[in-house]
Amino acid sequence: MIQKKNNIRDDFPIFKNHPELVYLDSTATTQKPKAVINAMTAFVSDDYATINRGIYSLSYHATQKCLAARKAVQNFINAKSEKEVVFVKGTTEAINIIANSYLNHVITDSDSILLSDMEHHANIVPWQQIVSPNQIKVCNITNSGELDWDDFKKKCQNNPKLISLTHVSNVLGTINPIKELIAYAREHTDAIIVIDGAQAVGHMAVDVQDLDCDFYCFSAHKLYGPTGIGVLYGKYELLDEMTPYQTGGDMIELVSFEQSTFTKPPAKFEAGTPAIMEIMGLHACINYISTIGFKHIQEIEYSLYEQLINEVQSLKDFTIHGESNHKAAILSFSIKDIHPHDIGTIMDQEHIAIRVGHHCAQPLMKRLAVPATARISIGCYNTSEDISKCVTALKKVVDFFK
Amino acid sequence: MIQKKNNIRDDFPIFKNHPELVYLDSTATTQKPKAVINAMTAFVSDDYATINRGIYSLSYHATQKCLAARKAVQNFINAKSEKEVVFVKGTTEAINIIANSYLNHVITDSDSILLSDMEHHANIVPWQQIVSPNQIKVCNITNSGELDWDDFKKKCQNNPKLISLTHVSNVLGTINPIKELIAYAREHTDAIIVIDGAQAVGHMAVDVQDLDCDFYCFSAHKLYGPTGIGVLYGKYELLDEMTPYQTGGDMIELVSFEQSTFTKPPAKFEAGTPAIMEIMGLHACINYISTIGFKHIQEIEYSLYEQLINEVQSLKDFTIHGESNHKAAILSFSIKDIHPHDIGTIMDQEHIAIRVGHHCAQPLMKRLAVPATARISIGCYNTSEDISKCVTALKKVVDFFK
Amino acid sequence: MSLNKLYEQMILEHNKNPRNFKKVDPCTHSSHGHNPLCGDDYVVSIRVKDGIIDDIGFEGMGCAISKASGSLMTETLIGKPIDFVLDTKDKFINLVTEDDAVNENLGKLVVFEGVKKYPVRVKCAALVWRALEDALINTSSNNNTVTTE
Amino acid sequence: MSLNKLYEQMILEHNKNPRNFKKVDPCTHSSHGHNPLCGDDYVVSIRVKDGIIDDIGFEGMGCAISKASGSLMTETLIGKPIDFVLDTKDKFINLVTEDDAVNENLGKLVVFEGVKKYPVRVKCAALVWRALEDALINTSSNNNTVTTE
Ligand SMILES: Cc1ncc(COP(=O)(O)O)c(C=O)c1O
Ligand SMILES: Cc1ncc(COP(=O)(O)O)c(C=O)c1O
Repeated sequence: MIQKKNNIRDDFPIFKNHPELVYLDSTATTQKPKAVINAMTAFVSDDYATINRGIYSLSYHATQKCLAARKAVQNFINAKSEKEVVFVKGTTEAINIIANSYLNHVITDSDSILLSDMEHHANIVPWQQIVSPNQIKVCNITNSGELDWDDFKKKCQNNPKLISLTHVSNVLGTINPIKELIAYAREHTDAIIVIDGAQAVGHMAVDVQDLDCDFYCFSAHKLYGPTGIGVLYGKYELLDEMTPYQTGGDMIELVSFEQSTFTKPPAKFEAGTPAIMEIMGLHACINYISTIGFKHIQEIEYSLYEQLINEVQSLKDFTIHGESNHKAAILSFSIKDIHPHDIGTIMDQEHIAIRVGHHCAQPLMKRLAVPATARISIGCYNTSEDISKCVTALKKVVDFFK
Repeated sequence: MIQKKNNIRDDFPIFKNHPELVYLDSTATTQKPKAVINAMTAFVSDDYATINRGIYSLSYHATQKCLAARKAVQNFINAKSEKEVVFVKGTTEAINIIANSYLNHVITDSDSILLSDMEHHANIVPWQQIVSPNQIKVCNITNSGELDWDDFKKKCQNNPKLISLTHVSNVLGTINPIKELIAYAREHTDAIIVIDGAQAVGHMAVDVQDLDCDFYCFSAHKLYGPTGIGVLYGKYELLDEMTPYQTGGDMIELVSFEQSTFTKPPAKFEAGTPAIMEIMGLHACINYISTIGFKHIQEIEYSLYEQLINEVQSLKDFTIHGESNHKAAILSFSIKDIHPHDIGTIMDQEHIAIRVGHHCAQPLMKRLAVPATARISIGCYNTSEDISKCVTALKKVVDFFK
Repeated sequence: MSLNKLYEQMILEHNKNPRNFKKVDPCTHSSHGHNPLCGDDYVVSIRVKDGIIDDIGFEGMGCAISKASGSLMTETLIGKPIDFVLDTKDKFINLVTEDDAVNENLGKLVVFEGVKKYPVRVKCAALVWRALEDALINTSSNNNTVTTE
Repeated sequence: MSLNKLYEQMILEHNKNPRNFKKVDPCTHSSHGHNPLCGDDYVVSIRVKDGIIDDIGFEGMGCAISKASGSLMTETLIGKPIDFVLDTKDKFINLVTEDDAVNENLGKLVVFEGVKKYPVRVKCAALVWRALEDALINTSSNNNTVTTE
């Protein structure tokens, strides 16, 4: 089924304001639907107040709305309790919190951690601040861009203290079989398991209890939601054990110059005035996605991806990076003798926004033996016409440099 | 001059939507003008894209807009360079960064730091995570709620490694003579000087070069701007010396599993996808404030404060906390035998939003020997009518519990 | 909504003249109840003898609602068996939180029904009851603290 | 705007067949230019003799703009005195960044004028020139790196 007309597109003001725009960089960040924009505008125009601390109605209602948002996130990822939902700035902050407030306190010099060759810098660099390079084991990927199961099993033999894997690769598009990987790791290691869900939550239903991960991280801005807000999910016992991360107002019980005591999760990790407006936006984007439904989103995205894959077949010297059978609608590619940067510029002339560069995944670039790639990524607002325009432009690129 | 009509009020949609609302909790957070709301809505509806990394026009322009916002902040506080402006979540995060990425690396067991008795928890607890209680020296305050100069001088004799003071007290309203304090500290100590500007930037012009502080921190949400964004100003040499705080995408130069190298400030401190929409809101609120001008803002705020002070004279058993000659338009008070909580509830019935509690300043509550206070704080949108309604309601409170 | 629904006359009176505003000494159970948000802070102390509340008192400081709640709680419970006490505690918490609460057998305590309409004040009314619960249930330790926020 | 303004025919040709795409050995100056954003990465090596560029080459990889820039830079500078080199470098940077740049005496290098209209590509054109500047100015060390982002 090829998506001829996509009504969802009408929900996104950016396409009204830029009718010519072919936006194929949803992996970097998604555009925002009216529903999300309006929810935030309505909140700051009508209901804005600080939360937790005010005794007046406006503040009470804002507090209740934040609680409702936390519960919406809980349902969205099927956490056991809304207390397992910590509001953070985004995926990057979430992983930094785990590194600093958890790993930092449990790791010894003889322990190792296990990452993979397809991780985003956000799932590499924070760990490097805590452990030394020789403590970081890296699971290989296969030539088709999947995690190498044999290597994973082998590296589990070290009994790593922590395993952190991306749910979906932002470059290869690979959807890792994290449920199976976690089950294996549970059986063969005592590792704490962290999942970088930045590229998953906008495209598929996530059930953290079913997955049985210990932590799960994502950003709202890749979920048709606002910038400045994301989620650290953690099992309550773990969150409770952890030390606070940032400290200040709203996360303390008692403060004196001699000693301060901290509240319980999630407040313990939410020092300072929260991103209240953004929390409303997060709630709205979850509602928005739920209304469309992942089934429909996947139908759109996969049909467009199929169209894309079919149409690029005709392009000469075109190499696709990542050919797993379980892929999100993300296509990284190279064209022989044409630098991704030049591809990007020419596409931009045709109003086609694609990403070129290392995609914050330099180790993966090294593994693929390319300095950079070009990447097309599809969101629920894209149309068949977008894909056709994109492929036409790619043909132009090839002709131009012929 | 008493402000009869305040046109500024019309800029704030919340008062259209709640004509009955008397909002006197601007110290906790300020309401948002249309100009700020519209700037953010326009950006996400028309210009939204990720920054720094995209080669396409939409991303390039978003990047330029963020740079323009950084320059606007630079001008707003008169920093030497826009590179000294780090975008953070808020004041709390800013102070946490200084504690972790600066103080943590320079402090030794024999060093002390100097705070004051009027600090917000955000300017206490982060330091406690780095130094032990006996290393924290605390400058006394006088009975009128000012920093005790003699005690400050005495405590400077220890040559503290760092001095961190609030510019304006969120409870007492005291405007500290920080220029003079900094000058004294520069002459008599080698301390690095941090100013918590959360309560200052919305009410007076700040010139970090003139003040000669090393760091200055504030939150946009107290500046008629959005939540989720604030500023850490730091002298470039210091920022450059500091270790990164959070790590991940956008703040690295090269990443391999063996080693990663970091970029320069401010990017070094801005890991992950930034709060792009909020950066636009911050720029808009700076423009908004600049258009009104601090002269006009102060005229409004001080005339209303004067009215308030005059009118509360008639109340029985009314104690004001903080009677400095240099005060912002903040009034903390107690009424004999009436708990602040009860005051707050009754005021709320009259649609008057004031704050009751410890205001995230428990050590100050101890110093004032009260469990909590009630606090009225004035913003540029308040009117003479607001003050009259507030005082009438306070009379009701007194009568009710008589 | 009328404020008198929250601050019933009886509440105002008990706030001014709290009953059993004391430390029971010697006591068999006690707990410290604290609401860091607004500074409400009480110690509830109890002497249980043969399954009966022989004496009960509360001491500390806080708002009118919390103080009146301590006063009326202690007045209601003195001389009552533990079963009744725990049952009343549940009924009271229901009264101030649930819309469809049955308020039978609560006696004077029904004056707190209005609190339900003031959600931020529910914790004030409940604080001393939470401390009571904690004191009776965590019997082993004699110096507990509960926090409501 | 026409793409041909950016990718002038001469740029496309130099991209395909870069001149002086080599390491000068022995060299008196060299520097490594790197743009971490897109992975452009070149080493510029120079042999200066009696104040004259005796030989100059560049090696590495990157986009068409950066490669053609390296090719045309080396072609233009070979055999020229250092003064001329530094002056040309300034003029070139002006050409690709300033709206009112005078482009006299730049010879073939004017083909890069169109880059100015593509701000994200300015760094590509400038990269080898930045490396050149770094190599000639930081003479003491022989293995520098400059980064543009
Ligand atoms: C003096 C002072 N410092 C710091 C803060 C903390 O600011 P934020 O909660 O925005 O991080 C506040 C506001 O609550 C404040 O009033
Ligand atoms: C797989 C993956 N992990 C982590 C991140 C970081 O997310 P953020 O920049 O929102 O913190 C991203 C997005 O850039 C990503 O694609």
